[in-house]
Amino acid sequence: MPERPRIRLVPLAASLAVFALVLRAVHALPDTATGLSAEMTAGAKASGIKNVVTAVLLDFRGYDTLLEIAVLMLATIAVLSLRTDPDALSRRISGVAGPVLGALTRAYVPIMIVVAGHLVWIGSSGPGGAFQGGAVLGAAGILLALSGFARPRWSSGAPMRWVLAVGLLTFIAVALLPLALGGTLLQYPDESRKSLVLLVEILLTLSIGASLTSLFLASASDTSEGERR
Amino acid sequence: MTPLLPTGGGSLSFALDSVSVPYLFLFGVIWTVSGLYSFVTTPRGARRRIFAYYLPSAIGGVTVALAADAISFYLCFALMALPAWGLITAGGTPEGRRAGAIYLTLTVIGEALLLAALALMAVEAGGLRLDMLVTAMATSPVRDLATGLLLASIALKIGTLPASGILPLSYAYAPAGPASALAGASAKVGALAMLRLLPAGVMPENWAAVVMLAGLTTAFGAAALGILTTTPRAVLGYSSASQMGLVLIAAGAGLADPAAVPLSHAAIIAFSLHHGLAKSALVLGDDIVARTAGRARSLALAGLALPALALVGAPLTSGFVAKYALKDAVYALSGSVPHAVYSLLPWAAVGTAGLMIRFFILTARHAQVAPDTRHRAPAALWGGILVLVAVTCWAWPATWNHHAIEAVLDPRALLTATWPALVALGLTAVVRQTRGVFARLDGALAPGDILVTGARLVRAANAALPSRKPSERVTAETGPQAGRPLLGVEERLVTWVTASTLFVLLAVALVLLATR
Amino acid sequence: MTTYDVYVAGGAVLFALGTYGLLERSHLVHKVIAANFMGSGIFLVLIGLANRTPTPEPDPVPQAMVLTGIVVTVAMTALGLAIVKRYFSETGRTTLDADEKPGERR
Amino acid sequence: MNVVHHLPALLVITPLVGACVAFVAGRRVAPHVALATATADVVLAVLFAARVLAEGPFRYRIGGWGAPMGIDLVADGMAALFIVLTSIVGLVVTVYASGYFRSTDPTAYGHGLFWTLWLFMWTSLNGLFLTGDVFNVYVCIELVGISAVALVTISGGPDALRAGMRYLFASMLGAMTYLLGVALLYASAGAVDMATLSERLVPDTTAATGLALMVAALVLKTALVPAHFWLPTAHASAPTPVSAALSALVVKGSYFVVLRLMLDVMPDGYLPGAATLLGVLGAAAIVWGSVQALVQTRIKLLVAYSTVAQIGYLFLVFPLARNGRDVLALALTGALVHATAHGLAKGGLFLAAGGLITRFGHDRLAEMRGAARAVPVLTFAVALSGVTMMGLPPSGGFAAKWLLISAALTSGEWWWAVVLVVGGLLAAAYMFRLVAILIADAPAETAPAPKPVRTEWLPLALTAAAVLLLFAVPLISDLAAASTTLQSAGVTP
Repeated sequence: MPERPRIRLVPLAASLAVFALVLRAVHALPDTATGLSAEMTAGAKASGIKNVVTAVLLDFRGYDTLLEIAVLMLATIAVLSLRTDPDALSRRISGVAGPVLGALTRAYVPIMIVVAGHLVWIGSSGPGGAFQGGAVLGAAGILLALSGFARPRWSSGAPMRWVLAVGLLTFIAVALLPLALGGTLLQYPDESRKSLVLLVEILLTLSIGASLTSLFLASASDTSEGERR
Repeated sequence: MTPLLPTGGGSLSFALDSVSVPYLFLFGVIWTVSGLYSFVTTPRGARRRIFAYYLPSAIGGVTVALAADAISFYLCFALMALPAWGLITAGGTPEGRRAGAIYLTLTVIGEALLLAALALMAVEAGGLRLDMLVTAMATSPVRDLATGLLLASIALKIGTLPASGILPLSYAYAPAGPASALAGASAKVGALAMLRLLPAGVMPENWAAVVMLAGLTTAFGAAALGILTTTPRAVLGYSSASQMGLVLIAAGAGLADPAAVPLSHAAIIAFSLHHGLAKSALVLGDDIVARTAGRARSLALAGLALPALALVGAPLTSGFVAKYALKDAVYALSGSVPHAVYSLLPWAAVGTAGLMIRFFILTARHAQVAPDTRHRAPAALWGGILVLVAVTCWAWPATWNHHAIEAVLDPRALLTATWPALVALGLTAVVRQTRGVFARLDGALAPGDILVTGARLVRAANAALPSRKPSERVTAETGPQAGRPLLGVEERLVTWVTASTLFVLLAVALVLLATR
Repeated sequence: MTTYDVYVAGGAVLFALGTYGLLERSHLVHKVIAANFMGSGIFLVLIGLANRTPTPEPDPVPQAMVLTGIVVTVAMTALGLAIVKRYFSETGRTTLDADEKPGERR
Repeated sequence: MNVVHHLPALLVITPLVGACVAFVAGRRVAPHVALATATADVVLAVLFAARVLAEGPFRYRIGGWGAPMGIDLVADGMAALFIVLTSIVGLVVTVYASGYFRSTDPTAYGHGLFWTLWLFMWTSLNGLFLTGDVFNVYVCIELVGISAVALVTISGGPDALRAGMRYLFASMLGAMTYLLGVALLYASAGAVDMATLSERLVPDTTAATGLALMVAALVLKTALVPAHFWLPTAHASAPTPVSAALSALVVKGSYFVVLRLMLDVMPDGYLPGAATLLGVLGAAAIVWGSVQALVQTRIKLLVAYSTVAQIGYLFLVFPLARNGRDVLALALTGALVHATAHGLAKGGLFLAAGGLITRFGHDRLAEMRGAARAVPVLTFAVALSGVTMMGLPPSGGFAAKWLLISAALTSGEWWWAVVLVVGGLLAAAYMFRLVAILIADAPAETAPAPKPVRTEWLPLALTAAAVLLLFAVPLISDLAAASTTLQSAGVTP
């Protein structure tokens, strides 16, 4: 149904009002504010994680990140629950793609995996981390599936479900570990903080990559349905 | 944390005091006898349905006498009143349904008024016990409001004009057993509420005068309405409304004058006992008459005379006792309104006598249903009630029957108690002679009078409301007629653009209010 | 007026544009994109405001919020698109029906 | 490791682990995983409430950092009450669902993913009730939103998809508005921890704008009139156990945060006018929701609009809260009792409505006349839920209304009491209409019971619990007294 371009005045006025109110609110702020940066920077120094943002994400506010992983996994599962025909895409992509795409995929995927690993590794000191790595890994997964190296239906098979869940499950296990040692949830012991964070990051990368791949493949799977109508 | 909190099980407190005893006796007897009567007269298959409503109603109806705090009073009040709807509609007739709907509407409104009154009083009193509530009202700034709400709620319960139709509606369509319980006990809960909740002896004179006049108007008005109806039970219903008007007079007598309070309360109790038992006996007797033939029928009609005469206040009946108690209460007051009420009271008995004559004519006239083979048990139950009607008020260990006992052999008093009945008989004779004039009025009124008319109007108004899209599927689905325009408004309100814009405007409004 | 004010003002513009789109555009994919506009607007505001610290390093907390927010928005977007797609494949429509009654069953 | 010390964390982690395990284990094992998780959660919830009652409010410092750096969970009476309510309704919904989702078609009902999604929703609700951090609230309400939308669309029909999409867009709009509010609030006050915020808040435009936006967003998620537009369709098109969970629990989640923001975070009278506006909208919701419930022709829509109306009562607490501690205590207890009673009764009512729909094969009220003969248990459950909706004693609905009316009259703002009384009358009207249809003297054409009959007793159990809730009012009142709102001393981080 083609939409005729039109402006509705009331929604427009409402949006403009929101704009004006936000500007007014921001304008009322003082020019400088420290927020929590001082505490956070000091805390990060103490904890040994050089990148403060990573320290905030995985340590100080690790609980947010735990639930955020849950959000991503939940969305993936929600999208999986909406598939009509899980095998539609698999039927369309039946064999390995032609020589060029095959060769390129063979060349790129290992590089992407290395890049993903690198992004995770440098996350502790600079920009990077599980999400960035996971995104690259997810792209690799999609590439593998579309070029026929991996069957798209695998995206919802039992092994894939394990991969999807392993990051969150590991994160939970690591979060619960301190409880046995007398701490609270996510209170990493100081001596093993770095290695635990790294372990979580690596497995999270895997799960995030799997999630993104699954999100793509699950919603791509029944394209033919809509086109048929 | 706060005394206003219903503290769970502990907040439901019950107590036995001088007010509970007569009401516990009355409600206990009536709900038990009527229950047994229903049991023996209801076919086995229909019992489950009747008793599903009867039992909760009976539990509420009996325990309300014991309720000692606002929450348990409200609980029992509601528990008695609401399931009664199922008893009224038990017949499954359209009239019964309509009666049930009107009854339910008025009852729920009455409940809401009572809740508001109780909450108002509890907040003032800072507690929930009924005696605290009444005491606190004496000096409270919201005294008038709370009293007004209470009186409105009670008026709906006891059928004060213009709501007098509620009683005939609730008696006319229920099976005889439950109807007898409703006739004997339901409106008396209103009397109990007068005793338990109305401020005593602290209100301005005007309040007392207005309440007494309302009672007097109802006493006469309901009698006039009742004479125009054509079913025996509807006549009884209007008679109840009329008699409860007298109880309202008694309650009014106690509102302003502290000296009259004991007399007023005595009169309410006496009237409740007398009228509850007598009315219950009349409803059952009507059913007995319908079940019998020949000599048994004559015997039953003779038996019916006892409660009927009691209502009229004939000498040696319980009505004689109750009327004395009422007169004593009104007599204790000074002022023009009490005097007027006092002098008009005997004339109310003329109305009652007229109603009773009408009831007899209708009962004797109405067709006999197939004789019940098990009519011995119903008859025995009825006989038990008749004995109680005859004895209770005279034998009750209280002070309110002393005056009547003293007067029982005084010829002047006997004459006073008899002439209204004679006048009514005379009037009846006149009416029967000139049938032509009154024939048209006979049956001019359906049970429920203006309430039924009101319900019809509401229905008609609903049907007349313009509908947005007559062809809409809603019509076929028998959606409520009035619903269509409302559904249409909502339909437009929840379209995405409208609704989400409304939300953003709401957010803007909140921000503006917050940063004012 | 600093550079960061531009970020904040730009963020507010994006947010308002997104709001308008989510409210008014009837194509479902437009709505999903509009919601992403709103998200990006907030992220810009957060980044802008994070730089009001007196030190050269910006406040890490809003940055962490942005990272979390992005992931959550991605999740929401994915679900939104999946539902739009399934809805299209079931009904062949790309708009919410304003003229149909809520909750009607066939 | 002493479990008792970690109850707040475990209440979130347990259903989360359950969700992951249910997902990995697959469709056949998942129902058992869910049942086990639900049982465990009930035990944890009861232990948690007992601990809060015994020791008063406490904070659980995740990561050991403590606010304002880290995220604290706030364990108080209010949270405990909602968590116990969630666990009870949750357990019943889980058992009901194990009878409901019995399909042999592998693609039906979201490929058996209901259990995972449901446990995610449970996680997020517990998280929402426990969190003491306004940004963490954002993550939690997104979890609630996504799981709720996915559960609505799980049956996959066009109606469910359309309803789910409206719900999703409403969720997005709400979440974005909320997040913008958090951004502004943090910019002004420099904290996201609620207790810290309540100390640092200054009445400047930025913070007030932020908080107002957050409250507005939560009002949308709670479906207060006029932002109720997404609720009736979403709640009516979802599969029955989902409808029950959405109406009984999910709207309470965002409402709970409004309580926290309005009563805990903001100092007295911080947002002038906002509290009044919320009260007015609450009153409007009571009237408009009831009127709409009265005219609906489909049973689930009737029940959903009843939810719209009942939500209104919850918002009357805000204008009343400004009248001193005594009134606040009365009103807050009233609102909490109401939330509990409504959760139980509406959960039961939706399950009963679902049972009726299953037996009749449609949801048209007019054609359900005389249902009582075929399904007496469900009819009785509906009638019992009516008792609490109308506010008759000894139901929780009565206790709640009594407390709110008392609060209104004590404060002198009697007009809220009028609203409450009128609301009771309207509720009586729509519930009687429903009951009258069911017990009408007409032959009902129902299919023979295709489901295990045990599912018919579950709604009855829930509504009966709501009717007897008056006897639990002392407990709820103790929990309210153990909330940070009423314990001025309990808000230090």
